[in-house]
Amino acid sequence: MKYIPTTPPERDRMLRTIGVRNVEDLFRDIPEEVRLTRDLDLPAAMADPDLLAHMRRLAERNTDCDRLACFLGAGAYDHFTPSTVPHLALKPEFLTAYTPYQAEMMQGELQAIYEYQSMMCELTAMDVANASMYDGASATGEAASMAADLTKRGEVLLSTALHPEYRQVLRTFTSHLPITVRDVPAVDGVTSLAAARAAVTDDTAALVIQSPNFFGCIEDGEALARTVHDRGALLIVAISDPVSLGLLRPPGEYGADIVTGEGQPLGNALNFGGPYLGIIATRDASVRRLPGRLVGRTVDTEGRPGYVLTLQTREQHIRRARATSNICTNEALNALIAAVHLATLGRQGIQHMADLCARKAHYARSAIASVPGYRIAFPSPTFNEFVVRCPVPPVEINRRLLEHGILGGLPLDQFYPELADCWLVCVTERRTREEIDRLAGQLEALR
Amino acid sequence: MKYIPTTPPERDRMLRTIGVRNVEDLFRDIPEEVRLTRDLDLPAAMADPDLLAHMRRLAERNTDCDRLACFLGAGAYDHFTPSTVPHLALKPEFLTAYTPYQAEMMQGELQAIYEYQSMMCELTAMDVANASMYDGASATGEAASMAADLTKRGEVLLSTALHPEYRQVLRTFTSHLPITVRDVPAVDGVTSLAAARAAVTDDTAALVIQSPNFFGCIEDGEALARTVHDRGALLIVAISDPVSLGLLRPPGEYGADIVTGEGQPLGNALNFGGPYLGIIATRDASVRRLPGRLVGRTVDTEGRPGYVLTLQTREQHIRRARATSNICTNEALNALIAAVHLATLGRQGIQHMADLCARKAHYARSAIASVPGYRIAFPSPTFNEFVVRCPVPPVEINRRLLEHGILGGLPLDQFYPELADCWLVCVTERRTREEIDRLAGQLEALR
Amino acid sequence: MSAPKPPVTAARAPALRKRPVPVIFERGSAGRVGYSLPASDVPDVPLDAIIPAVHRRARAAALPEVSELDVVRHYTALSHRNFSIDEGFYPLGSCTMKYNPKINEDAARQSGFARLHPYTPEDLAQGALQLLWELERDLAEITGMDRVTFQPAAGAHGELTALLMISRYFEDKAERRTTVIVPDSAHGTNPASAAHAGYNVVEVKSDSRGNIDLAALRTVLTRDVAALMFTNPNTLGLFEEQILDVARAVHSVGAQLYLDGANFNAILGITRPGDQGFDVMHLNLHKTFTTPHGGGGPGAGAVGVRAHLAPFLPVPTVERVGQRFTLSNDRPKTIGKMRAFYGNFGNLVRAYTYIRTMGGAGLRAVAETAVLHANYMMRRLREHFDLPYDRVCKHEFVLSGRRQRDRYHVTTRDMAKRILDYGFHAPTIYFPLIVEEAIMIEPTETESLQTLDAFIEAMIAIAREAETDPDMVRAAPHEMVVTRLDEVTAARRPDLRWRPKG
Amino acid sequence: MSAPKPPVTAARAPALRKRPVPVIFERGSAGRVGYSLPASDVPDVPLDAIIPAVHRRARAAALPEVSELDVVRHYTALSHRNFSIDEGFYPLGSCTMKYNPKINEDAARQSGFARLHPYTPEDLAQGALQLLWELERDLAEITGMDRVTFQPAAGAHGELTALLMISRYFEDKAERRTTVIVPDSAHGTNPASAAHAGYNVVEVKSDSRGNIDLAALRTVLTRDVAALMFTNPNTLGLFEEQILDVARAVHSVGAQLYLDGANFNAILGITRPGDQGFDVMHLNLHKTFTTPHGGGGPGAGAVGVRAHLAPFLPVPTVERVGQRFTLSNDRPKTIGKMRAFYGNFGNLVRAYTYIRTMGGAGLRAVAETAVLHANYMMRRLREHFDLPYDRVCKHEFVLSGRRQRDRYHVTTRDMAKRILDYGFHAPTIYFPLIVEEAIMIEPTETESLQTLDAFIEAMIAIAREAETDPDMVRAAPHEMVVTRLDEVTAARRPDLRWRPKG
Ligand SMILES: Cc1ncc(COP(=O)(O)O)c(C=O)c1O
Ligand SMILES: Cc1ncc(COP(=O)(O)O)c(C=O)c1O
Repeated sequence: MKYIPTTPPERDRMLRTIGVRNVEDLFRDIPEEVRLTRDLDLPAAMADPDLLAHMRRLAERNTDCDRLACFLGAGAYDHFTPSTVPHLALKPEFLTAYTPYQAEMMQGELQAIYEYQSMMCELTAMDVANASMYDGASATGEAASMAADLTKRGEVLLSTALHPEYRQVLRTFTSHLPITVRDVPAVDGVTSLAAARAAVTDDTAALVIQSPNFFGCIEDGEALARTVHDRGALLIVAISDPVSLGLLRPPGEYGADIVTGEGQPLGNALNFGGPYLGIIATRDASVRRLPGRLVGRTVDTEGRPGYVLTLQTREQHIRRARATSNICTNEALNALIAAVHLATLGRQGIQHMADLCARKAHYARSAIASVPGYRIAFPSPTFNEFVVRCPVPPVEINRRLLEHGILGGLPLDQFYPELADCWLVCVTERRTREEIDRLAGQLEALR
Repeated sequence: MKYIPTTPPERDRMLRTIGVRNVEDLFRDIPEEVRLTRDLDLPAAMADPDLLAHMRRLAERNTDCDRLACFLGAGAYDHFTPSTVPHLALKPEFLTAYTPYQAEMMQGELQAIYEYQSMMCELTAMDVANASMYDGASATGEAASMAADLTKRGEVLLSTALHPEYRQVLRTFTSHLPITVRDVPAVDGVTSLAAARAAVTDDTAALVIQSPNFFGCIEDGEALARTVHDRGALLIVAISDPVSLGLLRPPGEYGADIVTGEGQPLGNALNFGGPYLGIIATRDASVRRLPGRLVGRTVDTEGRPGYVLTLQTREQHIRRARATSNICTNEALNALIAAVHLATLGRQGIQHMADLCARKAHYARSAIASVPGYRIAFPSPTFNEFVVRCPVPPVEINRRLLEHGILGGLPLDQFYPELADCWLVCVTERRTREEIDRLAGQLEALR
Repeated sequence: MSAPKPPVTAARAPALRKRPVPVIFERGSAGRVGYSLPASDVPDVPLDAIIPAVHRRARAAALPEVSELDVVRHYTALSHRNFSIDEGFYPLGSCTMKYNPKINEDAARQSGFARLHPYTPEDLAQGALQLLWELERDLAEITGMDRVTFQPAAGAHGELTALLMISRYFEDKAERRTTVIVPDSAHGTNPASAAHAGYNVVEVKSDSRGNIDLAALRTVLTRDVAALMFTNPNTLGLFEEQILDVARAVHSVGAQLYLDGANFNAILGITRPGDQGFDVMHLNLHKTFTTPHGGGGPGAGAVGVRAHLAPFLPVPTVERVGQRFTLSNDRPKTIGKMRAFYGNFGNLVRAYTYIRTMGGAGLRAVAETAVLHANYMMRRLREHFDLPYDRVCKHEFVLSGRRQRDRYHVTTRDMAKRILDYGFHAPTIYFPLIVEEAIMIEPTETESLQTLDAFIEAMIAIAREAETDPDMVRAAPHEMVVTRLDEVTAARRPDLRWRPKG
Repeated sequence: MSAPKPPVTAARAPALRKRPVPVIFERGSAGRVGYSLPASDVPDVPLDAIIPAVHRRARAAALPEVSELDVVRHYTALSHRNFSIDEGFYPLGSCTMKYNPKINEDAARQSGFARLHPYTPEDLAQGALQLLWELERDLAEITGMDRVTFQPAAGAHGELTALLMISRYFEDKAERRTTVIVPDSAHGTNPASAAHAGYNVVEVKSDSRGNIDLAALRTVLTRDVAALMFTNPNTLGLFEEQILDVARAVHSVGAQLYLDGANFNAILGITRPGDQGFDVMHLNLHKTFTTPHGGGGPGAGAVGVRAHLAPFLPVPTVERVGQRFTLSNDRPKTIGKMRAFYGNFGNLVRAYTYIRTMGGAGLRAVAETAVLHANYMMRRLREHFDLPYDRVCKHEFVLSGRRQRDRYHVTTRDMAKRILDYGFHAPTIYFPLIVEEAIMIEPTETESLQTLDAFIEAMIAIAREAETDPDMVRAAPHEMVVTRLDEVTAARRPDLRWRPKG
């Protein structure tokens, strides 16, 4: 067995050293009545060539974004990934390492994560970012508890323009904590400022918005920040596509207290939903309430710079029940991927990518809007996603588009029954004008 | 430009240091009349996403062996490659290194090649193997000059059962050297012993055979060796699929003086014909006539074992016109691939793989022979290839098989007009019984 | 960026390997690029007409300005300042640092998986759904559970998922239970998860054999207890011999028995938690099932439940309807969702590939060999270090560095740092908390006898060094790219990010 | 295998990095396996019935017996005892060690290329053939040649190909020419190739400006001369200023002018050999066109010819017939074949990808920057080392370590070894032969000014060390995994393979 090196003579040598007769002797501490007396009933072991063929067959039973022009976003984005990313971030020296508990041996990983934290701060204009969370949704869930903890208040307001899955996760995360969650409605595709003002109370820990929000609309973060800050509450801003920050005003500049986000669009594969990358960043003052790991820069005994996991007293393995969070294993590799991605794009590349998204999405928005029967649902400016009201059910549109090699947008009925005719279309820099025209062309026939 | 780091201010700084005004000043030594005054007329530069899409389209215009069941061999074999091979041998630390001229800095590469040389010796039962040649054909060409050089004789005999492309290459290689090349015919699919005995003279430097030969037949190497040795000539044995040596008697045991071979089947991709791996091995006594690089084991000033390029006085950069060969850049990476492949297969795995080849090919041979109208052309035992006489032109058979997802064998008419109804079928361990049955089943309809 | 300081003479020179690598922000130069994207192919429109300036960023983010080669050099250099399974032995107890097969990577990186959008219509994702459905069946068989969810991204996430299901279960029965019991040997995530699920945490101590103290457990087991979070084999590497009594006791007050399955490598195919009486459990697929740790994550924390808890599973679940696989949200009592989408799918592909490689008998051999290796090492090391619990261990065992600390003032931390100099990762140290100066060693089944012996000899040599040259051990490591790092200052004056100059 | 020798104290201990890695044959143990192949799925037949025992091997080859993890550890360890472009600066003159783009790897490793059998029917290989056809056109435009063959696997192979074509050309004209002229600065492959093509080699010396000595050339140029093998820029990194005179002189006796295009990086898009009068040439795609060197190969040595030599090209050539691409053997005067199949196709995909990345203007920028970099370095180093030819250089330049040898008894070899300690590869040394103690430096365009400066400062520091601490330099390297290796014993008592014990 290629993964088990121990040969029968070696096994016998070890048994002799241990002083037992056979391997079974090592399992006598397990009550006999629960010892399995049969092999596990699993499909037969497959040799590598057969297994690879089997895995290829399974993979080919999926129609991935290499085979379709993807206009689907809604929290997972088909951005271009430079070749450097897999070649470097998936180097086995990174891939098969554990959490850097022995800092002196793991300077590479630690430095890379320190740099990742710095990049997240640069992108969001926040002071400090952690080493990663599970994903954007759970990071947002953790941010809600963090806000309650920071403010010692018990209520969290959720914009209904926040990704529905994020809202569901946040509610699940807080369901057994002394936190009440209430919705703030979106009007015309953006969080209602009036409703927010009306909803916020002296017990409000935070308002959670997303910008660009689930409908693709850019929120008036500044006004919302003022509104909640006026009552001593915090503003949590979720970013579902950080590429937008190549072009858009970063939340740290308009008053966000905690920024969360989904780092998948930064070089992480779509992967049918995971592993993804939870981003969380905040102000310096709140750092000791941050969940998850943090890498800090320090020096060695000879004065050389070096990196360590730090502020660990926040964490469960020291503070146990009083930890800021229970997170242990995080998404370090995905953070590394994001770092390599951002290093490669660099200062100019992230702007270029964001600019292409905005321009192509705008072109698509206009092209679709010019098809009779179709209209853009909401007037606000959008980045790379927008909602279309359709004359035929979006599911049907998608079915037709598939025949033309296009993966259509998300039908919104599953999340917003009131938006049953709505279709959330995403256009990244990967989409070509030809693909957009092909999509619009098909709509002509569907009205 | 992502591959050119120098920014305009940096360029200007360098120009100032050099003391010239502009870059053009650095090219004034080129006669003006041959300086290009236009841009090269090449297709426009493509950005990475577009280029990847373009390369994907080109690749998809080929039907590769992931999409067909391959029964084609004839010098390039569709064997299984363990996952370790690309993950390890293509590590950038190996991939982007140069020839190990600075041995102290390149111990990894050097040790790997030393081990590769050792593995080749083990497989072939020869004393010494070099660090690689361009491919099997050119290695065989070089072996011919080496034999002439060793024996100081002027004639080389070629079995017509040697791969036709190898024969052509050998003739090209020796065309302007004082070497005469003559054919020794194959009878019933194997080199005629009688003809060889008749052909060999006191000026014969070597007889070159292949075993299993181009028709898949196993040669009587021992008898041929005796025949040529009796006249003081050498036996050169070419191995077109070294996997066969997991099962077959190695040439070193039946009297080969020089063994050449194609190392592609040892983990190297089919790659539409290259890069492949030329193998050459010989007896200790002939080592100083070997072409190409050799790695040797030595010690450092503190007694530690280490590895260096050695016996370099054979080589062109020292001996220039009197070198044993002109080879400089070789196929080191392909040798490394072969080494990782053989290390992974190991002592048992190479036998297992060879055993599967022999059994499956035998099954296919019987299955095809049992289809009325088809018969096995030659009676000799075969390893993983055999020639079939067909009732319909092999090209037509192949056309039909393609419709059923099968890449058929090689029609022999292009190389042997007298074998126009012959079809060279290859069955490696990758072929399943179902695929073999499918192939035989289709033949039923073609007669 | 200025040139790295050159060595002046070999003796005086800073060793090549000890030269710091500048942060990526300090490589490169203004205006340099390492990316390549096309120009826009759509008609030009003023940006203001698309997104008003007020919503746009005024200053570019100060990301690196580097060439592609700069990027390659930087991360290659960092990759060589690391330690990984592919490089050497990693006996981190509780972490199951076994070999991560390359074939798993090849399977998972296929575009049919890696480039599949999570909202792809189900008909176009049948391969992915089939894989999830099969993997659920496999893990149910392996654990003796009835259903499995893959949403949790890691073990701790799984703990929280399970506890929220337990809460919903009691809510559904209209019972209010506020307490979760956790042994004192438990991993820190257990109490943390319980707290984050809104429970009071009560700790129960271990007995002298390293089992949970059954009497102590019984005294805290009331009808207020929602669950006991139990690790078996526990973090001492010992099988809880009274597991059946524990299960009975827990169930007798109507509480749920939760298994922290981090140590599953010891019992694969040997015994099943479902048969032992556990109601719910998590597996760390990134431990037992070979998915790579990636320098800290991602993981995958499957949670299995017995049928009575299945109504509370997060949505969606994967169901089979005829020959078709589908995502179902039809679970009215669900706790909701633990994350967006369905889980760390990429790792699930790897775990599936591994299970298919091994088959049932192969998995049993894993556990047998892992336990054999641990007992062999324990046997050979026990005379050189204190062994607080002297019985047959499972996949790992815990030594104590008390002797070295008391006699030579060399701590477990010092010895762990010294191990690095020998080319091995250190064991887990100072965990579990109930062992003073704990040294927790988990060899796994994928390491060879030669490697185990080499590590054993290094440990013995270090025990000797602690005696003969304690100062040297206290100053370890000596062979890494840095010497010992100042963690105190790091925490006191946190420097958590690079900042642009000026 | 026994345990690695442990360090006893940090000071006395053998450094971790300096521990030898045992050969793979000495890892593992009898019976251990690292592979996985299925059982046979065809009916069982006695092996004797398939292949008689006389043809079978009696003893298994003594290949390693290791687990998959053993294999991974071994080659990972070896990969960390190497030096590569991805790790650092590699100023090997004449080798053009520029960055090897990752996108090229992604393109070439696609199964549509990598898994394509060379005998695939043409209709199923149109993508591959189109690529070859386009690449031929591109290289013809870049070089000013009319046709290009891709058969040669490397530069030297290309030289031989070209010389055989020249022979056939004269044969076709019924002329017998027996001599090939090679300048004394030429690369060793030039005379070796000429000899292997059956020619007598005549060497012509260089003049004091580093050009070929035109007068000397004229004296040997007779009607017996088949070709002049010329390198331009030459191996001193200097452009042959009298190239047009040289071409005229060569052609005046009816000989062919051959370009060794190893130094093409200097002139990409600046000047074309076809325009300068060259009749035939090779390119090292593994130098100028970024295909990785793989630790010594594979390369790809395209050979371009003017129309009059095209009849002699090796077969097959790729032709376009309407929209279809095809392999043609219809070349009655062909020299034959230089290897099986069509060339190092995998590298051709990489070169093609690179050319498409750069476009025409981009390639010109490559040459401009490569030359800029070389001149900058030459300028900054000229006061610290002898500079035998003091004129504007092209992509590389050659210093001499004469001064250091004469004054301090520190040779170029010593200084090269010392460079390794600074984390750089050494330049090419002792080549070209016409420069004593030659140090040949080629920076390439892909290196940054910061890297160039760092290397320059290291060189200056070493020049100083040669003066102040010559013993230390003579004992270099100090920072590698081994100290200086004994090459003399290696050659005298060759140990070229491991042998099984007993
Ligand atoms: C015993 C035990 N429980 C729980 C966990 C937490 O698992 P994860 O890190 O996957 O969240 C760990 C991980 O180290 C563990 O060892
Ligand atoms: C000037 C020159 N000519 C020819 C060659 C030979 O090329 P190759 O190594 O590709 O055979 C080289 C390679 O180093 C070279 O530098």
